[in-house]
Amino acid sequence: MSSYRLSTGGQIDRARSIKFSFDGKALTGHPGDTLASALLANGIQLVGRSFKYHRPRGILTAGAAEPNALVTTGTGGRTEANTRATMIELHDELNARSQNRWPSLAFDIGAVNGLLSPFLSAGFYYKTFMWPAGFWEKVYEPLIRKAAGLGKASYEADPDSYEKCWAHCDLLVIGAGPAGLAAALTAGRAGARVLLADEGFAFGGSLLTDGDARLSAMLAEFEALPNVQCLPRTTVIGWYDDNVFGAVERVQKHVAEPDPRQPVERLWRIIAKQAILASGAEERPLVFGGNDIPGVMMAGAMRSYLNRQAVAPGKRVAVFTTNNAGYRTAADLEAAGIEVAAIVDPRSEGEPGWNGKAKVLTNSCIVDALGGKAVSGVSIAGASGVQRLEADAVAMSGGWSPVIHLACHRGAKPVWSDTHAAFLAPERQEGLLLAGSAAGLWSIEACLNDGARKAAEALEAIGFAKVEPAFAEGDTAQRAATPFWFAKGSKGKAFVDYQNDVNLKDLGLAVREGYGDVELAKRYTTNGMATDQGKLSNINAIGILAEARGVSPAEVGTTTFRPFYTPVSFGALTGVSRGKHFQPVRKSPLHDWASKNGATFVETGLWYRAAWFPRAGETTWRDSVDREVLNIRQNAGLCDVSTLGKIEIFGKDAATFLDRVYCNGFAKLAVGKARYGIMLREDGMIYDDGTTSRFSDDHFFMTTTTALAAGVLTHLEFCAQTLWPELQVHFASSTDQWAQMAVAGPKSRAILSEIVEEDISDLAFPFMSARTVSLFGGKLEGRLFRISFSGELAYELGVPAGYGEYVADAIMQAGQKHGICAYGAEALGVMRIEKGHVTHAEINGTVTPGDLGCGRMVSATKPDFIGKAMLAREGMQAPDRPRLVGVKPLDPKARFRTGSHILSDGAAATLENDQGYVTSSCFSPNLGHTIGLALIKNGPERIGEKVMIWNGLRNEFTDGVICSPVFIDPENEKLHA
Amino acid sequence: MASLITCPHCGQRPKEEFTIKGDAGLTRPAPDADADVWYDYVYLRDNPKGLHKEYWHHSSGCRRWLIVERDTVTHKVHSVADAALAELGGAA
Amino acid sequence: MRYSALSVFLNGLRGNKGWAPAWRQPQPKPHYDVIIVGGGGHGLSTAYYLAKTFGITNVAVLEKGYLGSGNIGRNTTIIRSNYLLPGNNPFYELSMKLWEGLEQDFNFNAMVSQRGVLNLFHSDAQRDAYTRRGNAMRLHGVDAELLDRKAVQAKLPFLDYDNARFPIMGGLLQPRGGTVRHDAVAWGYARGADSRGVDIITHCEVTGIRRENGRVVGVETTKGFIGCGKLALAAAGNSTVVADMAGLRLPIESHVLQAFVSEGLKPFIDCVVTFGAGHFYVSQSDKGGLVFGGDIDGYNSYAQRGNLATVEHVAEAGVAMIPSLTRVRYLRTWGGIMDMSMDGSPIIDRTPIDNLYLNAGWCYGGFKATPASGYCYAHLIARNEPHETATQMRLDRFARGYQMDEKGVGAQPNLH
Amino acid sequence: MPDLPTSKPALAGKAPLQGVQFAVEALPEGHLLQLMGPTTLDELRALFDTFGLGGSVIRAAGFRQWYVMGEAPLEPAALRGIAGALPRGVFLSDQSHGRVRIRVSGPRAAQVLARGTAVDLHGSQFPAGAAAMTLFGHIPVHLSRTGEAEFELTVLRSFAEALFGELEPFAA
Repeated sequence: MSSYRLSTGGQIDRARSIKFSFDGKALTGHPGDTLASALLANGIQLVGRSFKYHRPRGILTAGAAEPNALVTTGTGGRTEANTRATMIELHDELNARSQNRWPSLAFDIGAVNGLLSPFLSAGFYYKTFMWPAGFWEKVYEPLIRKAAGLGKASYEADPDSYEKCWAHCDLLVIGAGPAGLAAALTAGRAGARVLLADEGFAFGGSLLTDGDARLSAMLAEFEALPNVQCLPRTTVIGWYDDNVFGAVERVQKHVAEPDPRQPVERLWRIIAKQAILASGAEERPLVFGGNDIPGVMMAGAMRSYLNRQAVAPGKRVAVFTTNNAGYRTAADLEAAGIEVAAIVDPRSEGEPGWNGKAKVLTNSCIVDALGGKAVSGVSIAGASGVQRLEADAVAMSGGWSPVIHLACHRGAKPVWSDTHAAFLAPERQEGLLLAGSAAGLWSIEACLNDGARKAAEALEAIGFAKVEPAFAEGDTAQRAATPFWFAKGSKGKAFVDYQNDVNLKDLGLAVREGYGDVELAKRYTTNGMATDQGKLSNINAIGILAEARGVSPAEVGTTTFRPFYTPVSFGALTGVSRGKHFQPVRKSPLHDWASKNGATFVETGLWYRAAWFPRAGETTWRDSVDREVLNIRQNAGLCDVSTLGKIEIFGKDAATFLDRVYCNGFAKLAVGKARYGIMLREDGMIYDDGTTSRFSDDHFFMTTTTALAAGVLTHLEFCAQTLWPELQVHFASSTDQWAQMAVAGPKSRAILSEIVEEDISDLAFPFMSARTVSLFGGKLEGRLFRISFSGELAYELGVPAGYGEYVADAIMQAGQKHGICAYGAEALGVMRIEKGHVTHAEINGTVTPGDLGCGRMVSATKPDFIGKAMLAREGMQAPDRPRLVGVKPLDPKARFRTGSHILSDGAAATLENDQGYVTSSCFSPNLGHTIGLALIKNGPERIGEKVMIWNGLRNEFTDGVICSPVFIDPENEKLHA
Repeated sequence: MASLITCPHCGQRPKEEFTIKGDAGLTRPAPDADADVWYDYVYLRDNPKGLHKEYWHHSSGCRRWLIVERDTVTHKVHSVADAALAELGGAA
Repeated sequence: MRYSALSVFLNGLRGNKGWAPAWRQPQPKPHYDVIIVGGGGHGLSTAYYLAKTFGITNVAVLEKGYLGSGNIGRNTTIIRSNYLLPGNNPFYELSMKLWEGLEQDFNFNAMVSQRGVLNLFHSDAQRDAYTRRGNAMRLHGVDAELLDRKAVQAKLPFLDYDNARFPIMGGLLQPRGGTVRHDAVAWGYARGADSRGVDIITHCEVTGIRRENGRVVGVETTKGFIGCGKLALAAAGNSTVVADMAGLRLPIESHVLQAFVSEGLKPFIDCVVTFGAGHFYVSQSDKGGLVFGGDIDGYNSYAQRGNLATVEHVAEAGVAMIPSLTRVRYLRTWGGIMDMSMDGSPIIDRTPIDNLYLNAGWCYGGFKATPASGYCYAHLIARNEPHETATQMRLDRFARGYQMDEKGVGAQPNLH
Repeated sequence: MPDLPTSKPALAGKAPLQGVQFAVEALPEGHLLQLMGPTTLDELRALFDTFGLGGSVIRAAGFRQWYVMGEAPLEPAALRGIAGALPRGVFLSDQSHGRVRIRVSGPRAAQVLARGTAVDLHGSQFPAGAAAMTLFGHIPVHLSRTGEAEFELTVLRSFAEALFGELEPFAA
């Protein structure tokens, strides 16, 4: 309880209180607080437990890199684990809980791991838990899994919404600190389209920490620049090819009850002509014993809490610094009336110009912070030996690392700078400039100048006339930085990666065991793999590895910086595509017709298709399907086949073109005729099948399967545009133009004759005819095809989609006296299996026309068609390829299922003995038993052979016999009736 | 590229609007070419590390097949052309 | 040195000062019996089995980056043997059996964790395809169970059953499937190979293949020329680049596949689950992160990074399967370069050049194949004939018309 | 059954929605013709004028493709007449029922559309009269700007309901 709120100062609204809770305790804060600042203001410094040793942890930073202060917020479907307290804008009803502790934060049993730490060194688990064999999975691993992880995610569905959008700009400015603000102002004044994004809720960056008076004027100017769009609470998460940036805006994460009309988070995909990365610099922790005890804090964070939220870290603060940041913090602490116990500086000369009260101990370092759940003092090693000082907080600053992650997202490697004792972004990359502290500048003046200058440069690169920087060039001289990687002689654990409990010794061990490469050390010790992705730890780890290996940090190099800059929710990346809206729904023009006839629908790709039409008294889907099938074969039925792909093909070379894309001939197809066609891939396998009709010399109409409608059109376009661009041929998808109805059954002609004007007798309109017809006495025009998938006398009638429902109703009405029924995809499936017609259950991408018994369709005379050459290969013509046959059970009462394999009678059930499998099966109500189609080695030569239909997966073993795939009307008498 | 393609007919569009087929450096052999020429065409690839020409289909745009010349290491796009027009020298 | 509970304990008492390097960092010798190009999972396991099983120890593994810096270090750690075709299924089952004894075999805990792999299905057609696959597995003695919707719901109650665009109908479960700590596999094999005399030479890039009289005599590298009796490629995404040095064109394209891990969570999901109505699969690591992935980005790439659109597709499919994922966060994304073959299946074969061997074309199957790939490749290199489970992984299968196309999409790598 | 065959619009029952900043409305299903081949906008304009279709708009829809759209349905005979009068090598596919037009308007229209399409809708880049084939979310659309704050989306009939459903909430 040593941190507290000062009675005056800060940028909080003291007039208003915010009620929130932490671990069930009711607390209050003010607008302008983060959860972290509010906890500190309430004297709460112990906020979490570390991953491995369950060490008590406090708040270390004031920003996105926070490794310790992770909490779970929200309840039910709004539960959010691992949220950084430093980034949560305080709001009413905020319910935060600490994580990874049991039974309580203050008393955590897991802390016993700390006592075992000598045996839990880096990578210890690779060396043990192996005996006795089998104990790993049964004993060790379950225990490890239970202990692992940080927060607990909810299984409840999220009540809030998310969205995504696109944005375009001339200049994207990332970070609204001094450099970013100066850049955005410069570009805004020049009239450019500017996006200015900052992860915080308030713009200003270090201007806020400093309370710089210029900030309000700058913000006011943006109000008057409509071409500058400001995006607070927006983290740019990744830099992608072609200067596309991803960003996440936390639209409503700071409100108690989100407005349902707005998303809680929005993903921005920003197409930027130019971008300026002004993301500032991250202060580095110092590595010394006990550097994780609550109360030890980054100097800059301490100063930010002090100046922005008027939170004092304690009553007596020790400062440990390698640069002027510690002195600035000390000065502000003293100005706020807080005692600074000492400024400990490893440099011999300290910082010139210090005129505060605190004594400066140069050539010294803190070797240990003392205390358990709070800091009680520090041990300082200097020239004169070790001394102890009382202190209840420690501010530390190990120097600054420019935040260059985004600049390295596209593969460029950071470059070590001895002067900055830091890695800088690589030189010039197209479309992206770095400005301010991100480019290694430390003073506000230098950052303002740099931001303005870079904006002018960026705009000039994209054709803007000379742009005037909003800030004048100033003095940018700065002192070289002094690296300091770790304090020697620490007694306590000196942490490098706080969250993952990687300490100095772990890195030493990694080097000793041969894992000294920076990438291996990361993987072996888990340094840099915590939720902050090494933002705080990586540079120190590199420095430590460099010392251990006796090389420079430049030689050690960095691990790869990858998106995302900070973790991103699935929700933001998903947007509106959730639940029923995961994919859009496609609806047939006959959907309502099917619906009012009682259809049960099934998803087929994006479509909903009528599967069957249950009637009163039918208790199972089979009842309905059997009834539909029998009725069609007896009378007639009407089925919606609108989802089949339909492509109009135009052009003087259309016939030539079709001849090349189908393996069978099309050039000589007569006008008014339809033909079944098989399309191969270039590798000789069947791609798709369908019928194509000719309406005039230069107009064909192709149908495809539902599944490949889009694929076939793309394939045709590929052939036409890249293989044979000299052919005149055009395509128009007309799938959606036509409501297409299959009318099948012996009565179908009688029914259709009632609405079709033309003579459709067998003589006038024989099998495989296609023509435009006149309906209802000339009031409507449609396209009629005499084709059949069911094996019955059948037609397909197409009418403009809007008329579909009217025409379907009319057919049903006309068919009533003939006993017509509506039927769905299931009955269609049964009838096609009865007839031995194939679908994509058989055309599975590994069959040739020969495999399906269509070998004779493949033109032997055409000089060329897609797939011709590859079809000739030995393996494609091998006699023992699986080929299409029928299978049926020996005992008509026995059943079998699709996906069963075929074994020779009496053969052992092994993969070597596998003869093929059942591609499709159904109960045939006409035959009274199950039937199936199968691909079986040498199938057609084995008709009559007894086989085992083997379904070990369900323990179903059916004696069967190989038969012809055509179960009904092999002579096609019904078809030609 | 990985993010944007500038379609010669439609302008700059995101990857999501396109479907990628692959190597555009291949020439479909004559129908009577040797089996090994066909095997080469259908199955073998240069798969270069560096500049590479690929067929991209603007499937959710103008539905034209494009030849995109791209660097497979940097993902930088060097050129985009309409495949048919490129083949026919600009006159379809 | 042998690892044991005792060695961990004793070293702990001594401040962990006694551990020796897991492997040496040797300088290359002028000549080796076998040089393996690629110090990833397959190259290291090949070296391990060459030394351990086939007694060939004068072997060098050349790696251009750090050890295990290829796909062994950037995958989603899944192991399974739920393959359909007879050319693949026994091979992957051999791999599974080797995984099951791996820790004891190489005295390194790679955390093989068989918590099950469940493939969901959402339509009759998918159910039928999984029935076919499950039966093929059963025929080879591989464990496979077909779960109905109720059984899936009992196992994973938090998937979307009620509000889904594509409702879950059931799933095909391989109980022995699971995950392995991927880096540890590389380290375990490296340590095992090194201790048997194999030289693992990292940061050594092969820049040329020297041939004399039609035979390979050695390789030019960034560390100079190194001679060899046999040259074995195991270069994954860089296979075509290396093969090109020997004038060989391959039926392979390099594509980037992204993978992802979430922030650490308390136990959330116990098995590996794949979504059947989109590209998404997920498991949870021993550390608590959800490890997940989707489809390849679709274009040829040698950059180990992907695009945002694919990341979004993965998120959409993930949330479609597990609605409560919306508040879970992606922590890290990365990309691996997949050697995508023309039929989706691998190649372990000799090449037209007598003493040049090829191991490539692993597509998505590379990690799970690591032990069997190494074993079968070592067998081929040592005996000049394929192992009995890898007889169909021939390079000439495309020319002869014997593709092994599990997905049935043909000669377009980005569709496999 | 009524005497005359009746056409049921894809978005039948979808009343226009007028929000404060955004409105969405299904346009009447009149004619929508897809023209393809080597011709020009001017040539097509002149041709359609001769058929008394001066009121129809003609919009580019990709390379050598145009949509001719208007509110009046066209009889098959009229279509045949137009098809017959087309320049050599130019073809017509009737899409009057295959595609549905939806108008969106209001001060927020461009912002709402930016949720779905990556086309830059800034007035300087996509002025009135501009048209593009693009994606809106997962749905392919033909997008055109008809005014400063007014756009038209032409969508495949089967997707019309899904697209309308995506736009509806913004007009609340």
